[in-house]
Amino acid sequence: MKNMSVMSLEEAVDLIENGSLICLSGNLLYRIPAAFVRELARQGKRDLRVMKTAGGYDVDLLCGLGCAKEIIAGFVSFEAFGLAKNFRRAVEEGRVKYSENTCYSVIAALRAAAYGVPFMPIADISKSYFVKERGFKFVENPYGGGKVLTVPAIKPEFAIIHVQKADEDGNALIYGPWFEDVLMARAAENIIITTEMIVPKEDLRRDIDAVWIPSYKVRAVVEVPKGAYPGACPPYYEMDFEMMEKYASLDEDGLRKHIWEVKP
Amino acid sequence: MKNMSVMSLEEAVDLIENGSLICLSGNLLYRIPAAFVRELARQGKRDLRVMKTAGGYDVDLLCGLGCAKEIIAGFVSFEAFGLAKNFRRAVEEGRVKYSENTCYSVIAALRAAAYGVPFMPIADISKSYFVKERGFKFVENPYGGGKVLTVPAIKPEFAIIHVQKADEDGNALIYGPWFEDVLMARAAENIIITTEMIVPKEDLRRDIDAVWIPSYKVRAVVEVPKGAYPGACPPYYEMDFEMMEKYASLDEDGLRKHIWEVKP
Amino acid sequence: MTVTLLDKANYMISSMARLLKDAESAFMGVASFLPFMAIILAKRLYNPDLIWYSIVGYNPNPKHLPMSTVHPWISKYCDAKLQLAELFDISARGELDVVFLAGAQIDQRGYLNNSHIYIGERRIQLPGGAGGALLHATARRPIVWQGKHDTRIFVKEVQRITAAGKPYRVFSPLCIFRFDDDLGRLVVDSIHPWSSFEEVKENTGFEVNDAPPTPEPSDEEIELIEKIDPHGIRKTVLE
Amino acid sequence: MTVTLLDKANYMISSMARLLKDAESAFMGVASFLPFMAIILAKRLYNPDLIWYSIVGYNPNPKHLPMSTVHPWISKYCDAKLQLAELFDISARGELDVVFLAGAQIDQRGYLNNSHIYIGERRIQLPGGAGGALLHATARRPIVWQGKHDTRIFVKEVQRITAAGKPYRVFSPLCIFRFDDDLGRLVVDSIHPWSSFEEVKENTGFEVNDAPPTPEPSDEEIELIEKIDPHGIRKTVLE
Repeated sequence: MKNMSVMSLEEAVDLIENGSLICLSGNLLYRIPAAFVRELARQGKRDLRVMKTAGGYDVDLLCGLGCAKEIIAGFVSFEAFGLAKNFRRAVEEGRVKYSENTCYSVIAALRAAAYGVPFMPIADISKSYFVKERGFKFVENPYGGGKVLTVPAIKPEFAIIHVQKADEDGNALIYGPWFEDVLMARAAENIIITTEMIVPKEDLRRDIDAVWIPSYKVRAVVEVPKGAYPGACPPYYEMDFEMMEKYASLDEDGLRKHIWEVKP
Repeated sequence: MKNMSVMSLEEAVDLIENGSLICLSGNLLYRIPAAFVRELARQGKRDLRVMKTAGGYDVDLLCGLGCAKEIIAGFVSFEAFGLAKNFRRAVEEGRVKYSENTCYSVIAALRAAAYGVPFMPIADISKSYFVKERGFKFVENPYGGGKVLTVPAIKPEFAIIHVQKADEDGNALIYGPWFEDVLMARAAENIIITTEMIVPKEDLRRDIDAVWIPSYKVRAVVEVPKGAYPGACPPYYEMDFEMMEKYASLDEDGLRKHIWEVKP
Repeated sequence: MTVTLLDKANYMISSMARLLKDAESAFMGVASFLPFMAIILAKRLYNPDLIWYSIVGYNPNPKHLPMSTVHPWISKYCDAKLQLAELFDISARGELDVVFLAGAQIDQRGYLNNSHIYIGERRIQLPGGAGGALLHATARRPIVWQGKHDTRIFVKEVQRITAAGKPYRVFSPLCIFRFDDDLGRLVVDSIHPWSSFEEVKENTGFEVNDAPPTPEPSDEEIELIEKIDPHGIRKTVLE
Repeated sequence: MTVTLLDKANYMISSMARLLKDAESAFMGVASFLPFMAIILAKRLYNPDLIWYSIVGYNPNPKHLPMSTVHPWISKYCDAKLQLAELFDISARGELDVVFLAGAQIDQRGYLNNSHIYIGERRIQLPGGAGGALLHATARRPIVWQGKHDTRIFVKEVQRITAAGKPYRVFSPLCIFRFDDDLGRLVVDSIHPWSSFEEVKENTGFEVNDAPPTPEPSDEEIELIEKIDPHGIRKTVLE
């Protein structure tokens, strides 16, 4: 169980087996584990099931390079840079299954996993077509008042979380919005932390109010400066909008080059 | 709805009607809304239903002075200072109903309220006698695998939360452990913040990673330095163990004096 | 009348902002430049107490329209932390007042399709509805918007229901719809001055009515809009 | 042999600490001086990787035994934030290894009563079981402890089941029990050297067996115990 240690990006990615269910930190172009995702592609991982509320570059890249077989998400797009082309094509051509959710049901599935219970009651969104497709079921409210919609737990094998700072044990700090990252950390079986910098425990402790990922499930800590690039990792760097414009226009060959050109 | 403002402790306590369901911040002698509780007693509030995972001075005082009619909690005690005498006597004499829970089921009830769902599935603790007494019910897991125990939502009318800093709108910061306070803030209909100090928005923002209570449900912000006394409110002050030893030995007359002697 | 995309955006932003005069709270999703502008406008001009739930934090106070709704600097000016999960809970509890939702396909019931559309046999994959399914169903006043108006977008019945709910208003570059409870469907509330009943009718896949012109933005509003978005990023969502 | 309360506490702490040699993680509740000492001892001497989930934070590193398990300074030396709710989730997920639980009444099944007891018609109200109901049922190795040993505490069947679970060990000032899976009940694992089979039998409400003496604490352990609790606060839980 306790096999965590500081390691290289290559070694950490090697922990992910083909076919694994992984979830990715951040939102759109904000604190995404971009370097980790590129290394997944460089190592030619296959059949990954990828979970996230709102994916962008990360999900698109894994779809475009044949690493993903299923996307469990509520939204996949590049926001101001248009549609996620590779994701879109892969789904349209049937190479990737888009298990469409709403961000809320992704969160509910993670909550159930985090709490160790088989399902989570949610608000009634049953008019949405994907509720049936995903197999969400009603239960009778045992306290009266009719039926309640539920979402079954989904327990990712790995949460890949990019943070600003972590210590050598994997206790990790997030500055700014968490998005679903702390919840993912609670829900997943294992955590891989990629971090802008590894800092001494004492330094992390000075910022204790931002340290919400405890080390106990962390299997790897990888120091990856600019690990969210071309996404942002404030306060250190913003998104690279130019690179994203370029990325959005890449064909498959270009994509294949991209993961070797942009290192790590 | 939007009737929040900075006000006096007397005015804030006046918002609480007799018979209300309130929940109290902190744990045992840590960041408890002690001044608020004393003012509840000074104003002679009655029939309060009080919710907390682990109560001590706060719950005991409300039981001893006839303010509480029901305690929903997992634990009420003075830890190193022995049993909570007034709580105990009030329950034994039938003046107060102890709706015994385990801290976990109190949390589950608050989670359900916070999420706006009627119940929360929990781990099977059905051998515990209070599960039946509280009316917790099983539901059939709609995804197979048998029955799952549940806890119905409990939505407090007010969460009374003592914090280190808040701004005039009621955005509030907690240094150190949260206990159930942020969850209470999510679950309750209304929030009353008592704070060691009211600070400008800009100051609060500098510590944004600790600001987890947004203002939108806050109906009152009360500046009460030493508002957790005799409990601790780090980093400003520790528990007053001497006062607690004295408190633990008070009879009912002594208790009645205590709330006027210790001000606010 | 020469109407630029910026003019059109300004009309839409102004009308959205005025709807927020009595709003308690508002949330907008990603890639939502017009709602972003409208919320800032409303907070500055009409409703300083309006609570803005944002993906990156509670009650942000941005000075400019960013290229991304999760742009890092937005979160620097928030009053408190807020998680997306909590925003959803707020809506699930019935406490969210206004939500802005985009619809790739919008039908006369006000239902949205952001999942996929079929053109003949061909499936066109869309990004998904993000938080829409919950928010449309549970917020008190969903405001739907679209940067384009044609019969493939405004349809009688969406091919897939991504989000079902009753919109408070639906904004397009041609007109504004509101939901009529008696008819149980969208009706035209106002038609933008550069458009006409005929144009709306021609480009809408369900029955429409004539309606008065959309009020024009005030000088004060336009001035502030220009200040918040001097480079005209807002127009990029319109066609 | 003159045995002080401090000596007794030291024996119990030492034996608890040694049980933690192979433990992955441990949690203790409020007012638990002996477990608090045992965890520190284990982390310093036997198992530096032992994860300590505390009410005030993750992996605290306190230098001394405080008067309260939620004493503010404990949280200053934590590695990360942790909420009680999350600790319960960890246990509910089956990921908590050792939990220390106090029992006002303990029966031969290892069930605990911390709710209330009846003496004749009179109901004696106890504080409640705190997190025990969940933790006893879901942690892998619950370790129960009591500062007193008599037939009102160690009973055949508790009057109220506050927490049901299978204890890994049960500590008293007279002996240590373990759960025997074949018999389906507690058996005596060791008897403290200042006590005897006769004394345990006389003070226990269910059938007991003789057992070897509890190993004594090492000099190293005693030295560290004295250092962590120089004022002997630990003895206040023993009678």
